[in-house]
Amino acid sequence: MTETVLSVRNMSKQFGGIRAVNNVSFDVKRGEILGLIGPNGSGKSTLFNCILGQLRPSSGHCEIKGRSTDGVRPADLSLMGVGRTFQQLSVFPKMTVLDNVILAGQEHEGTMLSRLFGPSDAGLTKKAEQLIEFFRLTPYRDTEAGSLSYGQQKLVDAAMAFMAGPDIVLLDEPAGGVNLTMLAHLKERLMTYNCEHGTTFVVIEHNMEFVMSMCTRIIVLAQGEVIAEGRPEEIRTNQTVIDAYLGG
Amino acid sequence: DVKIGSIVELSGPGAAAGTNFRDGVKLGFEEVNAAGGILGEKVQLLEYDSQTDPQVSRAMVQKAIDEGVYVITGTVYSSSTVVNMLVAQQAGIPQFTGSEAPSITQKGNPYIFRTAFGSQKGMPKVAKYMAEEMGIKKVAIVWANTEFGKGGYGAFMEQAKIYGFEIVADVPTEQAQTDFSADVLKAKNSGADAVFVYLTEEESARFLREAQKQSIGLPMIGETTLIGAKVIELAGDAANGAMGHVGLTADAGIPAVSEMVARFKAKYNYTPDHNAIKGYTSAWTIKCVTEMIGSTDRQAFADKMHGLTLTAAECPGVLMDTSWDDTGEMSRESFFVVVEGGKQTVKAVLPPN
Amino acid sequence: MVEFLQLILSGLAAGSIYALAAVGFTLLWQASQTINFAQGEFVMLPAFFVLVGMTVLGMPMWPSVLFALVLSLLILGVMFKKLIVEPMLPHGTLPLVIATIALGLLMKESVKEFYGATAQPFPPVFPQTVYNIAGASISVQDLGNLAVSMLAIAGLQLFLNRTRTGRCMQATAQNPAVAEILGVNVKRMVMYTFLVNAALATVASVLISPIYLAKFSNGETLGLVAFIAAIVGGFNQIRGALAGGLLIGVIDNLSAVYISAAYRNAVPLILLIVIILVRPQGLLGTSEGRTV
Amino acid sequence: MLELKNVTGGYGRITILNGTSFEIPRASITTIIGPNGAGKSTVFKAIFGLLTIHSGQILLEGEDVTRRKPAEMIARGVTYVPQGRNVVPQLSVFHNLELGGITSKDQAKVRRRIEEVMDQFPMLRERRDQKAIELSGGQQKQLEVARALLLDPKLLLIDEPSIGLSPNLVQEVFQTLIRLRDQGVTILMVEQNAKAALAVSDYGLVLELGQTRMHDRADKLLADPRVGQLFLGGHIEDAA
Amino acid sequence: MIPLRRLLVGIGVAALIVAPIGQGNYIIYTLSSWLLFSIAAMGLNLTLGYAGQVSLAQAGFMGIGAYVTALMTLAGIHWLFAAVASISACFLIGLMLGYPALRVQHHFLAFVTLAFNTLLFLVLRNEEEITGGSFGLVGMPRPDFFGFSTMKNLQFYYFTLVCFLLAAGVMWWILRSPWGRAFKALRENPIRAESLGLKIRRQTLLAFAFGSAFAGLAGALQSPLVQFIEPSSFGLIHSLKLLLMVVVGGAGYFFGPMLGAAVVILLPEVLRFTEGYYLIIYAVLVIVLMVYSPGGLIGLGRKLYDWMKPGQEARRDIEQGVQL
Ligand SMILES: Nc1ncnc2c1ncn2[C@@H]1O[C@H](COP(=O)(O)OP(=O)(O)OP(=O)(O)O)[C@@H](O)[C@H]1O
Ligand SMILES: Nc1ncnc2c1ncn2[C@@H]1O[C@H](COP(=O)(O)OP(=O)(O)OP(=O)(O)O)[C@@H](O)[C@H]1O
Ligand SMILES: [Mg+2]
Ligand SMILES: [Mg+2]
Repeated sequence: MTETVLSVRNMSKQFGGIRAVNNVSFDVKRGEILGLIGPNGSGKSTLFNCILGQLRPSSGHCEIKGRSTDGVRPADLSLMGVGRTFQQLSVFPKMTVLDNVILAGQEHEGTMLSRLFGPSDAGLTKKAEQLIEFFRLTPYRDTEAGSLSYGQQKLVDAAMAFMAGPDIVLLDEPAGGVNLTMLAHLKERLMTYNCEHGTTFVVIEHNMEFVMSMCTRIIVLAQGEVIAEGRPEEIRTNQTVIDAYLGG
Repeated sequence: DVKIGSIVELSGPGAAAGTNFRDGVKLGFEEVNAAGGILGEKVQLLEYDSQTDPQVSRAMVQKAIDEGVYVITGTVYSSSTVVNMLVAQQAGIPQFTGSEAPSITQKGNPYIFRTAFGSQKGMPKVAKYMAEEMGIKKVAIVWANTEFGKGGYGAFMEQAKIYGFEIVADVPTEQAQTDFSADVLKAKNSGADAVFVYLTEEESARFLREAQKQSIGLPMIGETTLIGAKVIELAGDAANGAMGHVGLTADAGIPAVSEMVARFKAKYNYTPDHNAIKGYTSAWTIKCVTEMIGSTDRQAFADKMHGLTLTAAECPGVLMDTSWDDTGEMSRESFFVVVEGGKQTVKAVLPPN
Repeated sequence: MVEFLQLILSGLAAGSIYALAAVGFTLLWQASQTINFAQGEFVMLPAFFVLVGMTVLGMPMWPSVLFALVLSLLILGVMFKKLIVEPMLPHGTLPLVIATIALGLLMKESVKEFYGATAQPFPPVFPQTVYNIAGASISVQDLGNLAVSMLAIAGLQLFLNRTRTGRCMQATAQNPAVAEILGVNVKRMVMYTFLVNAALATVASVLISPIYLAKFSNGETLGLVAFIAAIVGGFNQIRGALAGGLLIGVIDNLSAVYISAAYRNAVPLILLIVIILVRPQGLLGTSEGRTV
Repeated sequence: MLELKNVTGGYGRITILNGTSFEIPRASITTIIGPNGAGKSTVFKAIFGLLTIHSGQILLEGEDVTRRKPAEMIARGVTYVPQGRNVVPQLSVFHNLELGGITSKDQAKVRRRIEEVMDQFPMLRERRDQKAIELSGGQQKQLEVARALLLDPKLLLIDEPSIGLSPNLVQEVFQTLIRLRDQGVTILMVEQNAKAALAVSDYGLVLELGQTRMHDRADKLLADPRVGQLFLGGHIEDAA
Repeated sequence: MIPLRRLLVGIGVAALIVAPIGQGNYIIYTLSSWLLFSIAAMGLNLTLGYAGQVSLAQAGFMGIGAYVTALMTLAGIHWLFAAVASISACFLIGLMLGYPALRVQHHFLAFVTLAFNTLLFLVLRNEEEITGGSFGLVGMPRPDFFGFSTMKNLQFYYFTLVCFLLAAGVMWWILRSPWGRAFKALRENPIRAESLGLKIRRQTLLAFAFGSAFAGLAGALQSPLVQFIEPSSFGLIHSLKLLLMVVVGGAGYFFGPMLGAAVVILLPEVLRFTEGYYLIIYAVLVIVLMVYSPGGLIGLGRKLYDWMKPGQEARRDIEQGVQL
């Protein structure tokens, strides 16, 4: 259980004069739940986007499950078993909740041609319905996702990240706007996946209770650099982190 | 009633030509009706819009036939006529087209008749005049790269071979082109003795203005479309000095034509071009020829038309003596004119060929 | 060399006209995120208002131009905004694009039905004097057009970027919901945009028509060229329209002589495709920023 | 200050608010909590004139303002910070701020206030001329909150300000709200971060299925076992 | 499909079969043209309505199909092979035209495709040796199938109808397979779609390729129907016309394009009594339709249906209650 699934080496990203991510390196082992925290604008989302191929890093590189991700398209990463969510709401607004969730799984089943010629649904609908039920969205199954409330859309987003049964999931603020009860629920699901399937999670979150209670390890970014790393209790008491991020 | 179908370009790029033709036809039949109709029956004109689209024109001809028309007038754009004349031919309906592309009368269709020369008739007259009267050797040719322009271009090039013109610049232009500076420049710098211009009216006007601006200093020779009244109106004094060959023109100085033009202007409030005159004469031709054969028999009509010479004396509406050969091609006298002081001046009357 | 100079001068002259037509596109895009497929017709129409003023109402030229301006503001500005754009803004771009296509058709056909299908001569605004520069000719008219389009574009650029109203217009275009919440009078901003566009179209029309001649179908070609110019220059910068317009004008002339007259229309199109592929924001445009 | 009487309304044919009623006093902070999809944001839209209201009344300082346009609500001193991201993407940070004061007659004062909020959120000053779209999620939220503070509103409607903000900034925002309240501003806030929000609030309000279920002093709600249970699972009815 | 809808489709097909019986040539010809434009519009609906990729080159693809078919049938090759070649050519060129779509979206894409359409026109016009230039090609034969001739208009109509039904079937199949969902995802949020494993490049290209292939089939039918083709029949204006068909009918609805094609083709006929004004009226109608119903005619139908159903609905979660 000590295999490295994600390894980031000297990753930097510049936008014009702004160094959003500055020489960041870290490793994530299988089965970890890694928290990524830091003040606003410290480069967390940018780091995710560089890792996942949405942005091209200015320098540095990264390996997932031993494969370099240089130039790999986001779709291929997803097919390699890397799931993610975005910080901003990102559902398919004019598609039903069910279609949203099924879509998250369908590209992982069969081939391009079999998806056209043999539309057996490979249990996708059932699985999607279960996830929808789990996130308490059943009444909205056939509603257009764009007309859900903020928190509900966040939940659809989370459901989509689980649909394909990924090995490693990168979540960008999954808790934002989610009701506390549902949040507990989400946490439970994360932990179950983590225990049962050994799924690795990297979570960006500003909700400290959520992060502290769940993560096995936390990395703190500030101005694009790693300023601290350690177990939750270490981070909670780290003075640099308190000054830069947690506040009084 | 006698039903006549008018299928022309009332919308799309051909609308200007089509509307002129249609209005000519309308004016013609109104006068025919006022003069007692055809064989005592009123003419009912069914109008169709081909949208300058061959496919639609075909449908419209089909429709006119389904509605039982006696004769069809139109279309003006050759690309449409080539298609829809097949339908009319199948149904045995005589058709008066305003198109000038040579190929139309060369297909052996016994029901198609022209209302103006095909360019293969006009070009020899111009070329002959250029070679023999003007002594031109090197020619720059500016032409519209459309089916209209290409027809004229082909016919001119054939004559150029015959008369041994050297083509020093060959400049195709686009439909509705507005900027002619490059084209004028090319013609100007080509070392030609004269520029042969085969464009539609508006483009001709723009060309003439640009030529004036760049002081081209070469004679510009063309067809009706270079020196017609419309062009003169649009190009203003830039048109002075342009010359060319015209078939039936409003400015030919023939009283019958001038009177018709005056009536047209009074009714439609604009100056008709040669398309309107084509339409007008076709209306009267239909009346006169039908009354000659004494019945509205389409086959007899078509047969009668072949080899017919209709004089202005027996049928004033044709405005000038006109003959059709057995391909439906027509011929009559025409003119070589120069624009002077904003007016067409006839330099020579060219005999029918 | 003279030939080359002539081509450049003529190209710039033609290009300034394209720029005037193109600036309307960029304006509408920047200030209402609308693509107006009827822009060419917008430039075609005011010339006929002038002609109506002169021939039907018997007014002299300049009062007729004023008359045309007022009519354009009413029809192309107020009516277009109230009857078409405003009710359709919430529906997204596609229906609006279709509506503007239909509107273009409507304007074209109306002019044809009510004024006539043939081209009309149009009185020149500038004297017809032609200057000779090192063997190449350029007319006062060309210089005037160039000057007017540069002024119009510079003025507009300043207005949009340097005034609060200009920025409110941009805010309205980029995020109408937020603009409304902040108390921007969204409807009024959209109205300003369309009034400015209508005024620009009138200016363009009056400058263009002496050269193009007034004809119902002028909008077709002009619209297309203006589109290309706007995109090549950069859709989200007003001054992009000027750069694009001039560039297209010059390239068109050069390619007619040095490449192939039959394919002269292809050159700007290829330029368009290349620009979109290598620099989608256009020559002077700026990138729209982060997407994730 | 603000009173909703039996408001029903919704989107298209679907009714979301089923007779929502509550009243909030002047110069107080009230926090609305409730599950996702309860209709909290919808209440804000109803007040601000962005929702089709079928029946009921909304009173602002005793005056009926039901179905008024947003512009009118702004004129009456109501400011609204919606959920999600709401910046003008291609305008600079400074110009976004300036838009916040666009309705003010006194532009000199707006300039002054811009300087003040930039002092409060130093990040904004650093990025004064950057396009808003280039900011990170939390930075955009800061911009939005700052923008809402420019005018001196009578009533501030603020929908989940904590989403995306780092903990120290959340505290900063809450403290600012308290200061505003002390200056006499009435604040209505939606928060999922209930404990922290109720701690700075005077009143709390629980919304469920578009209806007010509880409405009490914040400290009482915090102490209420039913509310505790609400966030640990179970139905309010069961708890009652 | 619910039985009611199945029944309606059945009735529709039956109506298409009896429609031309006893009608004049013109009506039959117009019906055939409607069917073939429906095929092209259906393709555009896939590209635009479902996959959200704006294409202003659909008429260009019809042109490619029409020219390929014309050249091959004039050379004596059977229509069937010519049609297959047309469809394949359009598929491949569509695939290529899709490449710009990978880089640009929305209006930029519209202009790339617009440029392509105009370029194609120039090539068709200038390469006279092959395409006949602006004179076009005339006299394409109508095909024979094992002794069944389609020379007469009525026969040709049934031949077109068969092609139409096949095309509609294929379209329906694509849309209800997972590909349909993938196309929609591409339209709604390509970035998210890609992060879920959807190869958006490939899917975009396919949206273009399939959409164009339908246009290829339409072109292959147009050649023998009109028996004359020339470059300007496939100009930009016709691409706009196809766009109009799709949107007026209802983009993103299966039956939208067919309805739209009917309106665009038949409305001039219906409005003919207004003489010169029909285009004006037509334009006004389109604008009014777009203003009131951006979902086109089908959207309008739905609106009316909704409007007639009275009253309010309860919120979705009211029955389930609060599940905390
Ligand atoms: N634009 C819309 N169209 C249709 N229904 C909507 C729309 N917006 C919200 N709804 C529905 O209204 C209900 C309430 O939504 P609202 O956004 O008010 O919830 P909320 O209480 O703010 O939730 P959250 O905590 O998730 O923000 C939800 O069930 C949602 O599905
Ligand atoms: N496209 C861009 N152009 C310019 N600057 C950018 C761009 N994208 C991000 N930045 C800058 O990079 C920095 C890091 O942004 P990022 O979104 O990664 O922050 P973050 O850690 O996710 O913050 P938050 O917690 O607020 O979401 C910020 O300062 C932001 O302004
Ligand atoms: Mg972030
Ligand atoms: Mg909400």
